[in-house]
Formats: sequence, C-alpha cells, structure tokens
Amino acid sequence: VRIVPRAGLLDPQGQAVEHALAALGFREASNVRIGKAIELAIEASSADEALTRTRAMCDKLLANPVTEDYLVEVEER
Amino acid sequence: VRIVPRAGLLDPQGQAVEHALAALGFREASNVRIGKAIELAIEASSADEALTRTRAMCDKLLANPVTEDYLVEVEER
Amino acid sequence: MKKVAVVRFPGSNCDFDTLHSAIRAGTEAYFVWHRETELGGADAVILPGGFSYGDYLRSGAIARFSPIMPAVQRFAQDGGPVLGICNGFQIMCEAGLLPGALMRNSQLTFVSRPVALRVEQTDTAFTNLYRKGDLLRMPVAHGDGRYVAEPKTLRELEATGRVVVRYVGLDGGPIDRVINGSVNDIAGVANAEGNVVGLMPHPDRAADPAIGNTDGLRFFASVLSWEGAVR
Amino acid sequence: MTLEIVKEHNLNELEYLRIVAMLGRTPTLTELGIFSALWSEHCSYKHSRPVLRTFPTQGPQVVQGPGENAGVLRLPQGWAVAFKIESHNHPSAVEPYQGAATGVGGILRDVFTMGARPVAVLNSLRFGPLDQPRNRYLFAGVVKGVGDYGNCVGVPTLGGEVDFAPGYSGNPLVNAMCVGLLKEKDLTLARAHGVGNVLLALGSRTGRDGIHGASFASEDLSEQSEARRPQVQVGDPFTEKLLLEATLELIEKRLVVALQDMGAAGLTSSSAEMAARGGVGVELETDLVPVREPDMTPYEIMLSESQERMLIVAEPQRVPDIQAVCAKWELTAVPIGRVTDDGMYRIRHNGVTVAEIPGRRLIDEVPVYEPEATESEEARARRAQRPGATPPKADLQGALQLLLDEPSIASKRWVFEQYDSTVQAATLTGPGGDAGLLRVADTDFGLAVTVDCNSRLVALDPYEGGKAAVAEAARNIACTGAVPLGITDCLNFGNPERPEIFFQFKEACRGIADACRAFNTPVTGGNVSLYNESPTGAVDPTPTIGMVGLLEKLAHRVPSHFQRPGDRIVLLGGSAARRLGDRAPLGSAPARPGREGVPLGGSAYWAYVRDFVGGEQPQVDLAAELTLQRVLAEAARRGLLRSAHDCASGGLAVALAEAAIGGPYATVAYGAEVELGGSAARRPGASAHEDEEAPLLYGEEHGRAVVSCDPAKEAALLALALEFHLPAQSVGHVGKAGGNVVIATTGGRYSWVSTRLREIYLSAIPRRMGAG
Ligand SMILES: Nc1ncnc2c1ncn2[C@@H]1O[C@H](COP(=O)(O)OP(=O)(O)O)[C@@H](O)[C@H]1O
Ligand SMILES: [Mg+2]
Repeated sequence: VRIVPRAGLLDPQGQAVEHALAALGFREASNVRIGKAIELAIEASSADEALTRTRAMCDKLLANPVTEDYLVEVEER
Repeated sequence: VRIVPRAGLLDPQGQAVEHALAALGFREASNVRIGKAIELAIEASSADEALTRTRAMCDKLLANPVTEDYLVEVEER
Repeated sequence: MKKVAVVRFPGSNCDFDTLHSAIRAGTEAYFVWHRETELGGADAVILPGGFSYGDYLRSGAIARFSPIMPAVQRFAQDGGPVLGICNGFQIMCEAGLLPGALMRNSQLTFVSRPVALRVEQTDTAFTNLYRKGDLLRMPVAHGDGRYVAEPKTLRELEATGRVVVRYVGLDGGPIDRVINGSVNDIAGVANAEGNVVGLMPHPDRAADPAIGNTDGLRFFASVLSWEGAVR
Repeated sequence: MTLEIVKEHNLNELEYLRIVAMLGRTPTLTELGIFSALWSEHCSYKHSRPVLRTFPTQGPQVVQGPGENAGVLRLPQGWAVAFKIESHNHPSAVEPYQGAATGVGGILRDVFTMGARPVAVLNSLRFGPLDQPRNRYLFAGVVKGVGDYGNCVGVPTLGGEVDFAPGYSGNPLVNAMCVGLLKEKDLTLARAHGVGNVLLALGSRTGRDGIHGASFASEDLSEQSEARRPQVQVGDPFTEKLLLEATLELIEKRLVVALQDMGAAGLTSSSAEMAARGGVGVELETDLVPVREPDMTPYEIMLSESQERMLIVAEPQRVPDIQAVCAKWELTAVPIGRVTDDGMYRIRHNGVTVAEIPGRRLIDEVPVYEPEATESEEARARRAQRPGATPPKADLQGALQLLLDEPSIASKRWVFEQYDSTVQAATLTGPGGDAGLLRVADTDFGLAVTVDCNSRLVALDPYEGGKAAVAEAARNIACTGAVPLGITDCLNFGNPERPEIFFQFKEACRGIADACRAFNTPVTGGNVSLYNESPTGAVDPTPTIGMVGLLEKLAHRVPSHFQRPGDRIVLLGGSAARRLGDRAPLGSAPARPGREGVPLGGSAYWAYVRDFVGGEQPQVDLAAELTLQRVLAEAARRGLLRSAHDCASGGLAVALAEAAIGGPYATVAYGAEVELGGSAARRPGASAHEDEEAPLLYGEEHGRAVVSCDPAKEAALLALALEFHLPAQSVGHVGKAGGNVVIATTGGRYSWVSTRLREIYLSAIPRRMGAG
C-alpha cells in the first residue's frame, strides 16, 4: 500500500528532502512527496479479494481521508 | 521509491498496526511492515539514468543503510 | 458536583495531570479504562494527552477504535461535554468528532515550549469562564500539531466562531517563530454546539499554583457552569 | 573450541584458561558466550573496579549505594529518589536515532525496576564540530532519538548538556540519566531468592538484536544468511510505557520477589546477576522464551539485546495474578525458569543442558586488572604551554559574541525544544536554567537535577577536571536554591590498556572522589564506558556527573536569569572578589604558589578565541566551593536572591551575559552595568592588554556565581556571605529591558546590546543545523 499526502496539501518533509537532495547535487529531483509504504501479507482466495479487503483496511484505518490518498498493489505469492 | 525496515529488525509500528487490523476484524493481514514511500520527479535522458540517479539518492540520503532497504521504480512521463 | 471521566488509553501519559487538574478545578474526576464501554455516569469526558498506541501509523489513528470510543461518540452527540487535549484532540479528529486533522509539525521536529494563546470563543463547555481576548500561557509538546482542514471547513470554522484558541506571540503580538505551522494559527476548535472542544496545548500542565501557572485551570472548571450553547 | 573463537568473544587466553579450570572442561559455545558477556568490561568492570572502590558511597542520606540497578537517596516524608546514568555511545555511533532512543529506554528501566516512577530524564551529549555533515547527522539523529523515546513514554527532560569538540568526531558520546521517585518502603531490589520461585520473561519478544557480530560469525559460516546477521536494536517506547506501568503495578501489588531489566547482554546478565546477588542457582529453559524469529539458538537467546524486556522472579502461586496485570497492559509474562538450590547457573534448551556454570564463581571470579597508569609527556607539556603568536580571532569585546555563538556555549534551545519538559505537570524549571527543578507530588519540596562535565579541563588535568565536574554540578544545583545530595557518574574514556588513558581514568576518579567527600555527595552508582576510540584516537576523557539535590521548600527556588531592572548584581566567591573586596574575608587562604593555575588555563576563551587548548587550569578549592553552595542555599532560604547563575565555561562575561539575556522564552533581555576594578594592579611594563583584561572577563576561576537581589536586601546578602567567610562583591546592577550589558574595568569599558547577544546566543545552533 502506498499512502501519499493529498495533492495540494503542504508536504514540509518532502520539501526538506528536496532541498537536501539539491544540496547534495541532485538538482534533477523535484516534486518530492513523502508518504508511507505499508507492506502486508493477506490470505485471500483471489487477487481481487485481496485488493478489496486491503482497500477496506485503508478506508478504515491505514489512510486518513482528510489528508491522504492511497494506492494498493497486489502481488501474488 | 519504497523504503522499508530491514528484514529481522523490529518494526513496532507494523506490529501495532497488525494488532489494530486484527481487532477491526481484518484477521487475514499479517507481516505488516511500515516504511516510507517517496515520490519524486526526475529529469533524466533515460529511464535507466533516472534509476541510477535515484539509487544514488537512496544510498546517500533517502534510506538509512543500517536499518532500511529500498526499492526504486521508474515510471516515464 | 460534576463527574468527569478521564479516558486512559495504553500510552496515555497526561492521564494523571488531567485527572488532578480536573479535581483541582472542583470536579469529581475518575479514570475510565479504554477497554470499557460505559462512561460511568459522567457529566463530562476528557481524552488526555500522550502517545496512545505509540502514535504508530498516525497520532490517534488506532486509539479511535478503542472499545470506549462508541460511548464517547454517543455522549458527544447527546450534547455531553467532551474535551480532547493534545493526543486527545488528535484522537477526536481521527474519530470525526471534530473536523480537520493534525499533521506533522511544519518544522519537522517535536516542539516542547511555552506558548501564548488568545481565547477566541468562550461559548463552549470548556472556555465559558474565560473572556474573549484573554491571553493564556501554557506548554505545547507535540510532533503532530499542525492543524489542517479543507478550505470549506476552514471557512466555516472561522465564520461560525469555532476556533476556540489561537496561537499568538509570547508577548501577545503575532507569533515570531513557527510553533507547528497550523493554518490560521489555530490551536483549538469546537463543534457547532460548543460541547466538543479539542486543543493541542496543555491546560493540564498549567493548572497548579504549586508550579506557578493556573492559566489552564478554567478549562476544567468551565464544565461546572456549562448549560449548553446559548448561540 | 579454537583460540580464534575465544578471541572473537573478546576473551584473552588467560581468561579462557580460567574458564576451563572453573568448569573442569571445555566450555560449550553458549557458555563461552555467557562468559564473554559477563566478563566484558561493560558487565564486569574488570579494569575499573579497583578504582571505583575508592569512591565515597556512604552517608546518612544513602538508602542504596552502588551495585543495584540504580542508587537511592532518602528524601523527606518517606520519599526517596532513585537515579542512574548510562552510556549508549557505540550504538549511537552506528545508528544515532535508535542508539540514543534505546539508551533512554535502558536507563528508564533501570529506575523503574527499583519500584520508582521515572520523573525526569537528562542527557549529556558529545559530538565533533558541527561544520562536518557527519557530525550534524549524528547530532540531529541522537537528539531526535532521545526526544522521541522520552516524549512517548512521558518522562520530562529537565536538563542536559551538549559539547562539541574535535575529539568526538567519529565517536559521539550519548549519556542518559533517569531520576525516579518512590516511597522508601516500596524499594525493590534485584535479588533472586526463594528456591522453587519462578523466573518470567516480561515484555517484548526476543530477536537477534545486538548480538555481537564477531562472536557470531564463527558459529556456522556456511549457512550464514543475511537474515541471520545481528541487527541494530530498535526501540519501542510504546511497549516501554506499558512495561513501566505493568512493573509499577506488580510492585505496588507486591506480586514479585525481584525484577531486573534485560539490558546489555540481555537474559544472561539479568539472570546471572540476580542469582549471584541472591546467592542462589537458576535454571533457564531457553526454548520457553518468546522469540520474534524462528530457529533461534540458545546462544542467540541468551545474548540477544532486544529491548523492552524484563526478568521477574516470583513465587509460583503468584504467576496467574502477575499474568493478569500484564494482560491488562497488553503484555505477556512467560515462565522460563526457576530458582534452584544447587548454586548452578544452568541453561537448558529442549531438555538438553547447554550451559552449566557455578553461579557465584561466574560473577565473582571475573579477572580484575589494574593496568599501568602514566601521564603522557604530551599531556604534561600542554599544561606548560601558552597560546602562540597567532592573533586572537576577536578583540576583547568581540570575544563575547564569538563565545556566545560557539555551539558548546550557545543556547541549547534547539535541542531541548525537541524534548517534552513539562509532562507530568511537575516541572518548576525546565532546561535552560542552571539545574532542572521538579516538585515532588503533594509535598512542599522539590528536586534539583543536573549533568555536567567540562572535558577540556579533564583532558588537561584529569584530577582537577574530575573535581571541577562535581563542583560545577553542585554549583548548578546550589544556584537554584537546592542542597546537593549525591551523584551518579558515567565515565567515558578511551582504551584503558593504554597507560595514558588509564592515568586519565584513575586521576579523574580521584578528583571525583575527593570532591564528593568534600561536598558530602556520595556516589550511588554509575556506568563505565571504556574503549571509546576512533581511528583518530581516544575521545576526550569525559566523566559525566549526574547530581540530584533537595529543594527544601518550593518557595525557595531561585531562577538563573535577571528578573528586574535596578536589582543589584553581586559576585559571590572567587579570588577576584577576594582581591577586589573591601571586606577582606577572614581566614581565607593566601594564594598558593606553584600549581595554582592561571585563570585562562583550559578556558573557552583560549580554546575558541585563541585556538589553544592548554595551560595550567585554575584549581578547584573544594572548601570554598562548599561554602559557596551553603551561602547560595541559605540565601535562597532567607529569600535574599532574585537570581543566581554560576560562572563556568566562558567565565564571568558569559555568565553575566547569560543572566542578562534571560531564559529561553523570556520576552525581554536586560542590560547590566558592572564594574570590575580588577586590573588596577597593572604590572608596569605589561604591554599586552589582553593579558590583563581577558582573565578578568573570561577567566574560568571556579567557585563563583553571579547573583542578583533586591537593592533592599543587598546588605543582608553581603552580611550572609561575610558570616560564611565567602568573598562577595557588589559589582553593579541590572539594566533596563533591551539595554546594554556593560563591563567596566580599570583597563577598559566593554559594552554589548543585550538583545543582540540574545539573538546570537539563541541562533547559533539552529543556524548551523539549517533551521530557522
Ligand atoms: N542535551 C540537552 N538536553 C536538555 N537540556 C539541555 C541539553 N543541553 C543543555 N541543556 C540545558 O541548557 C542549559 C545550559 O546548559 P549548559 O550550557 O550546560 O549550562 P551550565 O554551564 O550552566 O551547566 C541547562 O539548563 C541545560 O539543562
Ligand atoms: Mg551544565
């Protein structure tokens, strides 16, 4: 799961990292946004089910709808 | 860029979230690990170059080699 | 005598400070453990500060699902006074008891320092003993205190006088150094009825003559005289 | 068992032979790991023990001296204070954030296992200069780590110190101190007893954290995989908070016999030490220990340094009650062994005995070394030197600005703003004053707490430097109106096997011991951290002193900073005052010839303005220090003081400026007008103006404090000083808000704008850290 600050919201951490990168000579980086990466294993009968369940987790707990957007990727094992 | 705590390292945050998910009825989730998701735009002549540069950024600044592993994905725009 | 329930979550660390402040203000205060589902006949409820569940994931995100929270929600909906201090405020925003959210301080570091607050709204369950414009000094101590809200919500909060306290400089002027980057310098907000209030600063650490500051005491005493909004 | 494996366990051949003799056979790998841990310097104090024995540890106020998890001193009304300091230097050098965080976690546990509720933490930090990015990274990471952990657990940080010097580049020091309160009757000791009693593991699961890399590699190289590599310890302050509450509840309900934190060397040291203290045997079954990862060997389980774990000894019938308390706090307590009567330290894994060592001998027969101690030629020579010909970086006036802008002297607000200093609502004075002050719940008295060490002085002259560290701590306590009670120490040094290092260690300890005896502040415990070496050499010797004092009445407390324009400024103590004073003190000793030192020896002025560390430093007159402490406390009692601040690094000018600038959240800076008639006796022909004036302004003579008082109380204050034969000199008055700080001497007049000084002082560190 990738959780990122909502577009339009100030992301001071991203800004700070962008500055630090520039100071290190990585001037080609811009639009840095920092969010959370959450990895979890899910028992599910299908990738689709896993997706639905994980979305439910995001809506309920993992992401804050006021400030964050999320993106779920499923990988089968 | 996805940055996650190294395997084997204690991830108290992941643990707490796993418990909370279970308490909310999401018992199918396990092995929750929480890290950072960093999105950035890179000016580069090729996807390969972007990858190399971003890896360099991770080694230098974005990830802590003692406690974190990272993974870079490039998307062309 | 009014009964005040102070809810203890695992990781609450201002629970005693809050309890003692409420007692000092003349209420009968007691603890309610987060696993309980009843508030024990409380006349008011306080969610204290701390790091409930370590503030892992997001401050207050896990605590809002505690077994006691449905009772708190019902109590608030029925017009019962509910105060959230610091982590308590964060829990209330996560639970939707108050609008907006508290994000990482804009300077990206924890901030622990005294601040000055201007009282903006006295028609609430917790500030009715203050006067508008009163300047209060009390500590803040938080990493996630930057208040944000959707533009629409924000306009509404401002227009309807729901900003309860605002940060000002220690000398009463404009703030001179970033405290946490809150929009409009908002330090605390209320719901439309004024019975639910949340704030980041700590009146519970400014309610004791022995440590030389009682500016926050009336937050706890105000419930004694609260009879509902007169707006 | 090859010698190579033995070496990788940091045991030498003789030590190994001693083990073989003790067991009458070759040790198993698990046994070797256990010996390696318990006979390490950290656990056994094998190089330092004989020296530590010379510390004074007794006194009517001592409830518990060295040897337990923390020392305990008696307070009024049945209360007692438990306190201890500990280093986490090496882990912080590897991973500053987690290293510092887990350092705080460890010291908190040491205190709450005694049955005390932690009420304050302090931290003493050392880094290389901030112009190097690596040092900035370490500094920022350590401060964040200390803050995040203590903040989450909910223990206020009431003080600390930070110093920057080239000697710490690549080898930062992170010392954390914790202070806890308890009722004396609730004191719990870490002594296993009662044959048949159960041992329980409480708290986090055990993982492969912090197991010593070297010893590990030898085991089975072939199947080494990434996942089996030892790991950095990660702190979990939330679990710590639960552990704290659960532990205190267990103690309050009297459900446990003994308790100990699984700190360094984890399960091994906690179980072996508890058994040895109680004079019993123990038997552990490592397969019962809850683990975080599969396939952990007994070796790993015994040596893991996973955090937030405790070992409990309890009567078997109490186990269900204990587990109920733990469950309430969302923790588990699992029986993993028992107390036995055969005195053996026995480890079993799946029914197989993997270690069996005579318990007492394991602890008592640690080899003890007293290495050679000789001062290096170089160190001796440094004392005889004077600054070279290079001109000062600033003139006498500019020097003050330069000093206030020096991160070691400048305000540490950038640091302590990241630490919650008001949680628990008992803080009377947070960081930013001379010492932290807190109220003891429901009483009328308070505690003063501080940590101090001027390592430059220790490096130059370890004996005087050791004395100076204790004297400064005591002065800081006394300035708040409190009376020093006792100390804990954290002795950070280089490799003790080098004679010049062991000399520093021995001499510094002698200085500490002498000072503690003179002040009646016994040593109640501490921590030794040796081998602090980086490729560039040993760290500067840093014996950090943590001190607690008693503020008898809350109303007696005295702030550090000037409070009101027009108040009189008085300089208490010091030979300068003696020389200046029109009231010559009775019975004051004449200046001793010989090693009396010069005021600028070892000073910040020479270090930062002249780029020179050396010279013979001023000696600490312990009797005079004690007199100053007594006068400060008595003056506070009589309500004579409006402020008091000690003279330390940067001398009188810096002390005066700090008092005028105001506290970290003052809304005004005051001016001050001070006259020091000092260099009236200018030596004829002395051309160098600096030689005359700098000692007066920036000399670091000990035993002095700058105080202010209501003009109406000045006479009483001076009379009090006279009564104690303490030199005292009324030197001027507090100026108006925003006014100038002026020091006039017969040789010059120096003037600074107070608000400008304040700005410099407050912005020095944030500016270097790239923050506003
Ligand atoms: N790391 C730190 N943590 C908390 N407080 C600190 C820290 N470093 C310095 N301080 C505080 O800043 C003030 C000044 O410290 P210091 O320069 O050591 O003063 P002094 O010379 O009087 O001991 C003290 O109140 C001290 O407690
Ligand atoms: Mg100090």
